[in-house]
Amino acid sequence: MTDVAREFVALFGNATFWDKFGATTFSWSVGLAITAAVAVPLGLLIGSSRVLLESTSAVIEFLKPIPPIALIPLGLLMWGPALEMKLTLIVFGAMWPVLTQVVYGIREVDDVALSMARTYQLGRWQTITRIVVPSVLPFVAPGLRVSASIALIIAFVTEMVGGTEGLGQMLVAAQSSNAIAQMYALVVLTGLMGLAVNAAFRATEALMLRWHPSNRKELR
Amino acid sequence: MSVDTTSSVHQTVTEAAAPAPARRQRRESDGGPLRGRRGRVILLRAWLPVTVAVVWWAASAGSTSLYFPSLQSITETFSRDWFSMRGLDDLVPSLRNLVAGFAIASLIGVAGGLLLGSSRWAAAAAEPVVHFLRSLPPPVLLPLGLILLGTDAGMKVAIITVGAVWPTLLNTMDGVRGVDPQLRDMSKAYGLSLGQRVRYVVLPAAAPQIVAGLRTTLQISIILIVVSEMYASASGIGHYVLTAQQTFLVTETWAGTLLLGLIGFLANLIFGVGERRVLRWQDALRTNARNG
Amino acid sequence: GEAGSPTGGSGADSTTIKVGTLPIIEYAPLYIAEDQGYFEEAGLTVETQVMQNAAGIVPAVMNGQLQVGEAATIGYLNARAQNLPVTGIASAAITSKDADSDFSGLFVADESITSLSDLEGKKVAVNALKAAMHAAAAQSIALDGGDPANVEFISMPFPDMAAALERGDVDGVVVVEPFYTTLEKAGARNIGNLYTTALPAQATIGMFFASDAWLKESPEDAKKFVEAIEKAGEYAAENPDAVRQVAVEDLGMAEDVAAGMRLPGYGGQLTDDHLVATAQVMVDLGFIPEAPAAEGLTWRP
Amino acid sequence: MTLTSEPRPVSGRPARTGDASGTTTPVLEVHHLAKSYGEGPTASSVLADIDFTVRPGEFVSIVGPSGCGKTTLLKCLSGLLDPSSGSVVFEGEEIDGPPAKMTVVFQDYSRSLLPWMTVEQNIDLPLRRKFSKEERARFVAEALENVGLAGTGAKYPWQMSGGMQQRAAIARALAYQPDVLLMDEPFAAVDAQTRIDLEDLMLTVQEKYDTTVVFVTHDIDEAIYVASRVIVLSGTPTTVREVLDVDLPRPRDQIETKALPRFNELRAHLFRLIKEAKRA
Amino acid sequence: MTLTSEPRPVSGRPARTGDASGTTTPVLEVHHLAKSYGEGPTASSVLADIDFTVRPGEFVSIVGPSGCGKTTLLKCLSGLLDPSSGSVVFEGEEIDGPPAKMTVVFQDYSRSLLPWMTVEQNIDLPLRRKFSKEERARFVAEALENVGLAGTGAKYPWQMSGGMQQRAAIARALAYQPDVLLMDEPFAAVDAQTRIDLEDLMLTVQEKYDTTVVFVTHDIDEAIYVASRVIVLSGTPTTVREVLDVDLPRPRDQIETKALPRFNELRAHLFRLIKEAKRA
Ligand SMILES: Nc1ncnc2c1ncn2[C@@H]1O[C@H](COP(=O)(O)OP(=O)(O)OP(=O)(O)O)[C@@H](O)[C@H]1O
Ligand SMILES: Nc1ncnc2c1ncn2[C@@H]1O[C@H](COP(=O)(O)OP(=O)(O)OP(=O)(O)O)[C@@H](O)[C@H]1O
Ligand SMILES: [Mg+2]
Ligand SMILES: [Mg+2]
Repeated sequence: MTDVAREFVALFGNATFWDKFGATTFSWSVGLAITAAVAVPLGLLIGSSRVLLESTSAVIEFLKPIPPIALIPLGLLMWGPALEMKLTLIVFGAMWPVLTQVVYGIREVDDVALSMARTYQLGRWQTITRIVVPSVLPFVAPGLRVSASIALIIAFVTEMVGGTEGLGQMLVAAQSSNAIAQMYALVVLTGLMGLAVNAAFRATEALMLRWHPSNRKELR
Repeated sequence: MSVDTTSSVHQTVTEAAAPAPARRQRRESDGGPLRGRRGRVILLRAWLPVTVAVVWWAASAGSTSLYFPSLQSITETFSRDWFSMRGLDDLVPSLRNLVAGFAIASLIGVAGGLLLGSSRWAAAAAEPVVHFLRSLPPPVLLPLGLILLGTDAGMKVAIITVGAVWPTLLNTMDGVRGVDPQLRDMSKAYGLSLGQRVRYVVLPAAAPQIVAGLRTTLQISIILIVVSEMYASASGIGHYVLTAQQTFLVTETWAGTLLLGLIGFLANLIFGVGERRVLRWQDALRTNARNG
Repeated sequence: GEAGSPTGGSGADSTTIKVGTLPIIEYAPLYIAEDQGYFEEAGLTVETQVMQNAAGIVPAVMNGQLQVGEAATIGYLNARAQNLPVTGIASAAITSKDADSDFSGLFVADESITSLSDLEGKKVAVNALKAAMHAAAAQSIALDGGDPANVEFISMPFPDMAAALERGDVDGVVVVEPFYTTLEKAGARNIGNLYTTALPAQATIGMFFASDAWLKESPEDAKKFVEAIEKAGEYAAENPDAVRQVAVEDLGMAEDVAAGMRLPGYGGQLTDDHLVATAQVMVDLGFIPEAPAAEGLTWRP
Repeated sequence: MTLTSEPRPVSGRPARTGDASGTTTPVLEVHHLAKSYGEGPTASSVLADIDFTVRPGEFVSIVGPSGCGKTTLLKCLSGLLDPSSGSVVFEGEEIDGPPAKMTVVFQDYSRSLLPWMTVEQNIDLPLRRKFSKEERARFVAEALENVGLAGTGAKYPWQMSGGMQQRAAIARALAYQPDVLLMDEPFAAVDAQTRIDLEDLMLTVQEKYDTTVVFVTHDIDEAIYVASRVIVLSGTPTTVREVLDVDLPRPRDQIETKALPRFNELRAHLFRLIKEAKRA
Repeated sequence: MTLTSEPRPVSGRPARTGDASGTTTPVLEVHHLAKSYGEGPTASSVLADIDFTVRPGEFVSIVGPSGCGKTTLLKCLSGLLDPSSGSVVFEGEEIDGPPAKMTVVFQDYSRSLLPWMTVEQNIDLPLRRKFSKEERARFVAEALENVGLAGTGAKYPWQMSGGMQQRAAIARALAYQPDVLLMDEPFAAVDAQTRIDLEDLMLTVQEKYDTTVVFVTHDIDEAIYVASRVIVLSGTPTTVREVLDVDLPRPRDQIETKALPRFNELRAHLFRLIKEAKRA
């Protein structure tokens, strides 16, 4: 235990660590941003058209359970141990929770609000941005939080198995050289990274979902 | 009716701005005989997968690419390896672990989400642990699992559970917190018991969000079959896929991946049946709002 | 060199070679070639990419992002058995000089297990199935008169083996250094030194390979690389301390562990004979249905 | 409430001992009640200093301009909201959460019905802890009948019109048979004739079961017609502007009572009060 | 609507050419309108056969028992619901989706306001496509002022009382400046004085901008006071029971108009009709 703590502290004085940490954090955040940018509009598109939803459901359900880890060799073959491969796998693995949540969230849009939009001629764009998106946000939020940890996990695993730059490589090295304390220090670090991101999400949510019952000030 | 309701509820959104004639047309054709409608739904669902399969088959025919074998050889390997006794040996333990892991994850997710969603104290105390744990990569948790739980099936179920519980937990938590304050007031004013509140008010109100979480839990459970069999396994779908990968048996890797996709597809079909039952009122409400 | 990125002289005419590496002591010659300036002398800049196993390195080499990869001989032969377009170019490590200095071992806790053949009907953990350690253990059991088919092999990461053995989850564990020393200290018993038992003397256990395309395209670079590595191999064979230094500086091993551990052998060229013999072991064990064609398993400058 | 003799069959509550205007202990006492929303500098004070009491079996109307805090007051009375200061005492004990013997008909009726249950199930749900299955079936049917919804029990709330939903919410409260019933603009969405019928229904129920009713309404005629006292709020921050004793004879009758000159006097007075309250 | 001359400043609509009772082309025609909910054997017929027309600039009240189908009718008029048979013609064209020049104040006001926007933003939203930024700011402020919500624009809907929410929904519709305004029990949740003010506001708006208003209400006095005609529905399945011409002089005045003997006649007549309709 104290060994782990010591190793943990030692990490911060280690220049290589900061390189790898930077690489992991970078690919993770970029990957997550792409995930959101892809999955939310895609979910809105699919979720708001019955034809699209029915047509794509089989293919999506088929793709969802494919473990990104099984795709690493293919990714390596196509891109090598490069950032593109890592980002592709992150997006592939992390987009499903957001997509699923958006599709479900669309059902929750209040029909009185939609009628209102129609009578006031809000148009498709306004209807989507002003009514559908805010209604769906409470669904997107947990989806994104799940995706964030999945993205972190995939980043780590592609680094471990696929040799892309990052903390995962350090973990492999620690594992194979029996540096157990360092290994667990890295594990603790991933957990803390997840914790930090969650805090960031909470803060953003509290801001963006101020109106939502879950964030309204306790009335009692 | 029941066939298309899951998705047709979304119609309203497009309708909000859809050109009117299209709407009119749809309504008229809706009036057709049930058989025709069901046929169309099946057609709608099948055209894309069938197209993908055909295109894949054609494009990969006679493939000499080492990592992209022809679909034909993949399906041959698939039927060789999965339609056999040995296939059963791999399939049965994996599916058993999947079902057990998913079931436990669902229960813990919903129960834990209810608790964390309804009590600020519980949430404040438990959330840091939750978010810490859910960020740990399962391949890293695996060794911990080995140390704590040994090498038997229990460990694999535990890996699936621990990895897949989070979407349901987070969604239930958020869903419970988002219950209309008016409904909370009503439950208090009528002195509903805790059990009644949970069973008749909170759970149904949070159901759409819980169900969405369960879908993702299901997806992750299937993925975790593979991860859980990374170590301490001598059989199972994950073992098959990983060993094939390690020994460059590309066609087998594809066949295993195909199987995972199929399991996901079938599991979601089953899930959809249960979901329609749970959310029947919501479906009816939405359909009703649309057709008026 | 600094862990993970031994970048050498960067003269204007230097060629860059990217190597997919496994962070284990078998591949010390790579770091030594860097440390001793052999790469620089040859006008090469070598960059490394740490990966977990051959399954990842092979496609990356085929793709051309990496020019050279490291793999256990068994891993390489697995790839060749599937006709993947890669060819061995140099030996990294060979079996240790003798059984006593062998850096691989099979440890048990149970008093009643005294020989490898006693493991029949038991459960044995290896780091990966159908990989080097699995093959070495199975072959050693067979040579001891046991039937490896009656041994249940399961995969498990090295760091967890000691605990699993102690708890009785498994009856035997197959390890290499530095886990060897750890287990020894923990009081487990070694009942067989595997590589020296299973394989002929001086057999290559870890090697470098490259894609056929690159070998055809840049045979000159490949030649320089192979020569530098072979030179480093000789150096490693003669200077075990240099190897221990790599273990500490490049692999991040603790100094006391590195100082006391057994080492594999180094030096020599990669030869078809050794690979064919190993391939035969794999066929015997049923890991692959038939041996890959003998010719073309290795590339010579 | 403890001085009584003859128990009533259904909810086991004692029959009334005296007239509503008698000297029995109050069932509800509101002492210096104040309530503001929000905290710190952004807090907005809604109720300033409210004092009144309600005697058992009394029918009290509350009127006041829109947004003055009637709903807030009702929520404080029912223990759904904690007052910022002051207290609400129910049957001698300070309130801290909704008492079992009290219930509320919410202003936002459409959102207080559970959309996943039929109307029948909605009404039945709170009865499960109190009554046997047969009793429940009878009470549900009776309540639906009373509010003019007989035969629609199998509908979901969202299959009903606004007025029907509101009546379903009333039916739920009636079937629950509370000792104290708080109603927040309960007839706002029904037509004139139904409103009249429901007013009379409330009078009957109150008479028969001796229920204490606190009734928020915007309809001045209604406020006077049903009540024994009318509490007029003015604000904001809101205080009790006047408590009007409705000294009209009982039983009340829609035609006769409203034709009384005294009714018109009260009406005119109340109207003036509200007009002033709104201007304030 | 095309015969006109003098364009109006704000929404560019032509000024009225004649009196509401004149012979201009109708703005809304309802032909044999029928509507049932559900399909097949479970279908329930709500509207049976509705026929009426509304002339430009007219103020029409619709009354009828709770649940008879007023909201359903309004939704058909606005193109939100497709009729089961028959048609609704707006400015000469069969309606098929909500026309741009028309809007609706929904009965379920609390759900028609978006909880993630402040009241101001809610009102502003539909104006974005029509007006410049400055105009919008002015219209929003004016509309809030008109419904007595000046100064509360920065609140979220869920921070407001029921009546305030309802007024916010009205303000949104007014700021939108439609040619035709359909209102579904728009004053149900406000106090008597505010109601009076809003009735007069509607009359002013209608007069000033020549807006056509179709107005569902349960308040019989109100139905007569604001309207030029009252359509009485009876049901179910619902038909038009009577169309009552309100031959009261304009401008109307809360005291004077309601004191007219004719007002009382109309009132009594209407009351009887509704009573009968309910019994039916
Ligand atoms: N979505 C729906 N599905 C099925 N039936 C419905 C639906 N909406 C309304 N109805 C039925 O149609 C009838 C008329 O409803 P509507 O809302 O139009 O009445 P209303 O005249 O507006 O009543 P109120 O004055 O109470 O608002 C009611 O009997 C109701 O049960
Ligand atoms: N959740 C809240 N947060 C902040 N302010 C609120 C909240 N609820 C109500 N208010 C404010 O408190 C005041 C009183 O609201 P309340 O709902 O009690 O009024 P009311 O008398 O019931 O009005 P109405 O007759 O329109 O229903 C209003 O000014 C409103 O803006
Ligand atoms: Mg109120
Ligand atoms: Mg209505």
